[in-house]
Amino acid sequence: MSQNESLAVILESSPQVTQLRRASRENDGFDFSLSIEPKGIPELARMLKDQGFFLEYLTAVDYGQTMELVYSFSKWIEPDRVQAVCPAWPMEAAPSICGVFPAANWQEREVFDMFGLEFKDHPDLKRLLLIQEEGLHPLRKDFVAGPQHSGDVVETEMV
Amino acid sequence: MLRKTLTDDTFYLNMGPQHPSTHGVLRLLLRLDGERIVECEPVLGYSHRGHEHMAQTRSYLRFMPNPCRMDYLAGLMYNHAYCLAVERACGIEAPPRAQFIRVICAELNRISSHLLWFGAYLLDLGGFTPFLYAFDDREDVLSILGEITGSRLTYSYCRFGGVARDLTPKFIELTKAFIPKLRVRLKDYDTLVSKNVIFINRTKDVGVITKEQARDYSVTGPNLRACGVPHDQRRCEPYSVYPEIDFEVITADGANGEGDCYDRYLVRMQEMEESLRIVEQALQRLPEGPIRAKGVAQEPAPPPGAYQYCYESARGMLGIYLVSDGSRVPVRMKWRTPSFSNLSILPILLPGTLVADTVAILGSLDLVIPEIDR
Amino acid sequence: MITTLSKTWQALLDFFGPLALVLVIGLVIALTYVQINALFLVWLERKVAGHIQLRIGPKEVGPFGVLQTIVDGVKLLGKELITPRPASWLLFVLSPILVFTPVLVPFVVLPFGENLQVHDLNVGLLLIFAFAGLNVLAILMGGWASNNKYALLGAIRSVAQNVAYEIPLLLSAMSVVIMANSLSLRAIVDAQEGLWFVFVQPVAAILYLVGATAETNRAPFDIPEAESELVAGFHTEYSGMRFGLFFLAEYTNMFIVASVATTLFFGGWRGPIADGPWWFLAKVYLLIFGVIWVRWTFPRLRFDQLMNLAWKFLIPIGLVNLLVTALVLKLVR
Amino acid sequence: MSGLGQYIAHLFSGAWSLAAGMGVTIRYMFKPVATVQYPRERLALPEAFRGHIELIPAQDGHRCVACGECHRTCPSGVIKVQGLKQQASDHNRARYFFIDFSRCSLCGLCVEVCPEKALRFSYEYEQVWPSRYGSVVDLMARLHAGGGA
Repeated sequence: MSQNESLAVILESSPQVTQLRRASRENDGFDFSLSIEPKGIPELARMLKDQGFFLEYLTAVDYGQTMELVYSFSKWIEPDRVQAVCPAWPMEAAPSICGVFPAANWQEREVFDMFGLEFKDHPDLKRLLLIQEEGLHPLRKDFVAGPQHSGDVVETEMV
Repeated sequence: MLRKTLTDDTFYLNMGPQHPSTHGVLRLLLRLDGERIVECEPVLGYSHRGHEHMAQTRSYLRFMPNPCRMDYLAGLMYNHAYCLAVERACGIEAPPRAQFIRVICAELNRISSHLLWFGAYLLDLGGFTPFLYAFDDREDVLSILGEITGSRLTYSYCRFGGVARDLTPKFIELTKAFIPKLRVRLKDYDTLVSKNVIFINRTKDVGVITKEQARDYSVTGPNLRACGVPHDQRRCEPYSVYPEIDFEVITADGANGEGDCYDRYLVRMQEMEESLRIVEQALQRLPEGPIRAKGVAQEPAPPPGAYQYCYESARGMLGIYLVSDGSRVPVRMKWRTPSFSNLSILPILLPGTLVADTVAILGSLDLVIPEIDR
Repeated sequence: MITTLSKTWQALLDFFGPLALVLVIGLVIALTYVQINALFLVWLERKVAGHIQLRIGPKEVGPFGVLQTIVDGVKLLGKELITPRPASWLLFVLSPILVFTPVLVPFVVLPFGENLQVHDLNVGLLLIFAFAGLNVLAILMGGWASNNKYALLGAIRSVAQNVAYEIPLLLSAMSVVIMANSLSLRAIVDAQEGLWFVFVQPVAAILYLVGATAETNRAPFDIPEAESELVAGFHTEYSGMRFGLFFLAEYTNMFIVASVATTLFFGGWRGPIADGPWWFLAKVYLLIFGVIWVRWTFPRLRFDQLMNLAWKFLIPIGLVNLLVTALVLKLVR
Repeated sequence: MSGLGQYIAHLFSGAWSLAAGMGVTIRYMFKPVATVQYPRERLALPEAFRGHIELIPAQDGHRCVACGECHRTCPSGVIKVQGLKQQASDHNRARYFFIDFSRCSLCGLCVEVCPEKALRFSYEYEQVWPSRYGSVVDLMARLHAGGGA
């Protein structure tokens, strides 16, 4: 897959990529998995967009002590899938890539909603799905779903 | 941003959460200037049940009924995708007969999902009758699938490494009878709706999505194919037995890569015919053999690592990102559902259109709201 | 007993005069006919819609579900009349009454049969169109008064629609009136002695039917009460018999529009063999079946397309038709 | 074609499409009815139909040994089963078996996971109870009362 090779070369050359791992799409599902510094993400996103990639999804994973952000980019016709993983929780907030991919707007709001991870200069970072309650981040490992989270009365502000 | 005080003479209209044409519990906060829409902000979360939280606290087997409840129109596809993802993580391979059965049922499920979309879309545009015809056809598909899965919407029919029950001769006979019947019906729908001048005026050049917008908002599925991009997961990243089945990816011949409501409608109608062809070929090529792989633990525990699986559901690309630490309960299971990004394009499609167009555009995107809120 | 009856009848006769009594009795009969006909029409629509959609329609109450509408009416009577607090109470209550009453007046001039006409006004057609214009006012009042954004949108839409479709209606009726050179419905029916006007004036007939479907807010022009966009349009907030009045008014309107179409274009009570009111009713119910059939086939037009259809399409054709008829009549006479 | 010609052509093609649409609906009007009049006629249930879970009647009542496998695997945690032993040496036999059908999602994992194959799907879909607590059904009582269809 010569096209894949050229992509590998570009990925190595980009400054922020700290470690690039090639994976096979048959048993892992993605071609390249690279770990990256949070501040390098917008630059990577812009570079991938020029290559014709689109943002499949953006999510976070909580491993108890640390949390990491996972970005997945793929192409339309010949799907090389690039997965960018960057450490999130103890580090400072990751910059938002809404400027490059508007699709990330809601996905970042959902990650903020479920994990409490902030995103720098996001146009309107507020909860996407859940009610406005401090500290309610259900997908965190330290979250315990008590009875008070099921079916209590909620006043949403009327417009 | 939207809640600033009203200086000009626009007024807010809450379309939803209870509204006849939002297909599920979605609230569109519209700012209207008379009939014209100035701004639109979808408000989500009304049917959020925390599927991903449940995935983190339950073993793979106990999470089996959940995927069908995420997208209740394409329940079997979600179940199929979930089993394929776990099989890829554990390195299991379903026997060929089971793979063919799964593909037949998934394509029948795609037809029933498109039929319901067709009926509901016409109902939104004011045509009451096609809704009943579409449901009559869909009833046949549901009774066919009910023959072997036992239920009509929430199937949980696939198991890790195979399927729960083998095809019965009655199932094959019913499917063979259903295929020509639906082809005749699709021709009737063609004359009744596709060529109807009122329908064409209501949907032509309404809610136009360009290729760049589709890429920016990562729109997938029939909405993307209506912009002329032949992106179909079954063809770009073939999985299961799709490489052996010959079918084409339907794209509307949208003028220079722009898909409007009418193109999206045409793409889905032709996709139904394509699915019929797939079911026909799969039925002919159905091999004999076992329907469950041997030696598969009921409670799988995939080796530690991160796995990703992409599947073509009725509404677009369904991605499952699985992080496992070797135990029977996943660390994280992210469901990338197509309607989430398909809806995110709405706020840029609506400004400038009329209220009646909102319903047309929303219907043409074929959204299922529980899939967005998860 | 009979003598007292005839004495009171005599006293009434010379006090009011014969014409007034005939009018009163005629109206009472027309009123009862309207009620029965509205109930029948509702049942007919649900049965036809059912069979078009591969289902049966009302079947449980009475033979073939005939009593279904009566039972529905009783249910509606039983329902509570909810008035939303922010609604301006007087207009909200007045609107259904104002929608229903003007619908009864045109029955005075409708020629059901040779001598089955309450009173033959020489400006019969004018009376019908005058009262047809009234119900738009009532709909606006109802929609606006219920202080609900959807109802407001529905009301404004119905005003624009009725204004836009009143003109093609009048233009097509005018070309018929020139041919029969009289506004009285009986004269129009007499003028169609040999040849029905639908063959002489096909364009005007189609124009009239399209305008009439739009006038009674029937699909594909049911923009004011578009269920899928405006929840229920102008009668969103109405419940109980108030909604029932809106509902019955719509069906009676449909009956009037169909009967005016038969008198103008399909030769009233004249039939190939024996003339009589049965021909009139047969034609009316055939037209109504056509309107029902159209409703269950087509999607709804968008609001601005509806306006374009009227202003840029129906009205120019109506004017041209009127001119051509006038020219031809000038040459012929 | 000139503007007017196109205008007329569009008019006729539009009118023709409307007429064709009406042709379809009138044809469907005379087609047989597709609906089933539910209380009077009933659909034949497929053989694999998943009704409410019930115990399989065996020679001395049922085969359940109260191992609790179904209790552990049920995603909504609605199964409560308890066994009883006359003496220590006897096999364990279930004495109480409750399922809360208001929260049961009929996924069938319990039927599949049961080592003794003691559960099955019934063909009943019309179960309704006056209160939410009525939905906690004692399968033993249903078994002795002759079980479902």
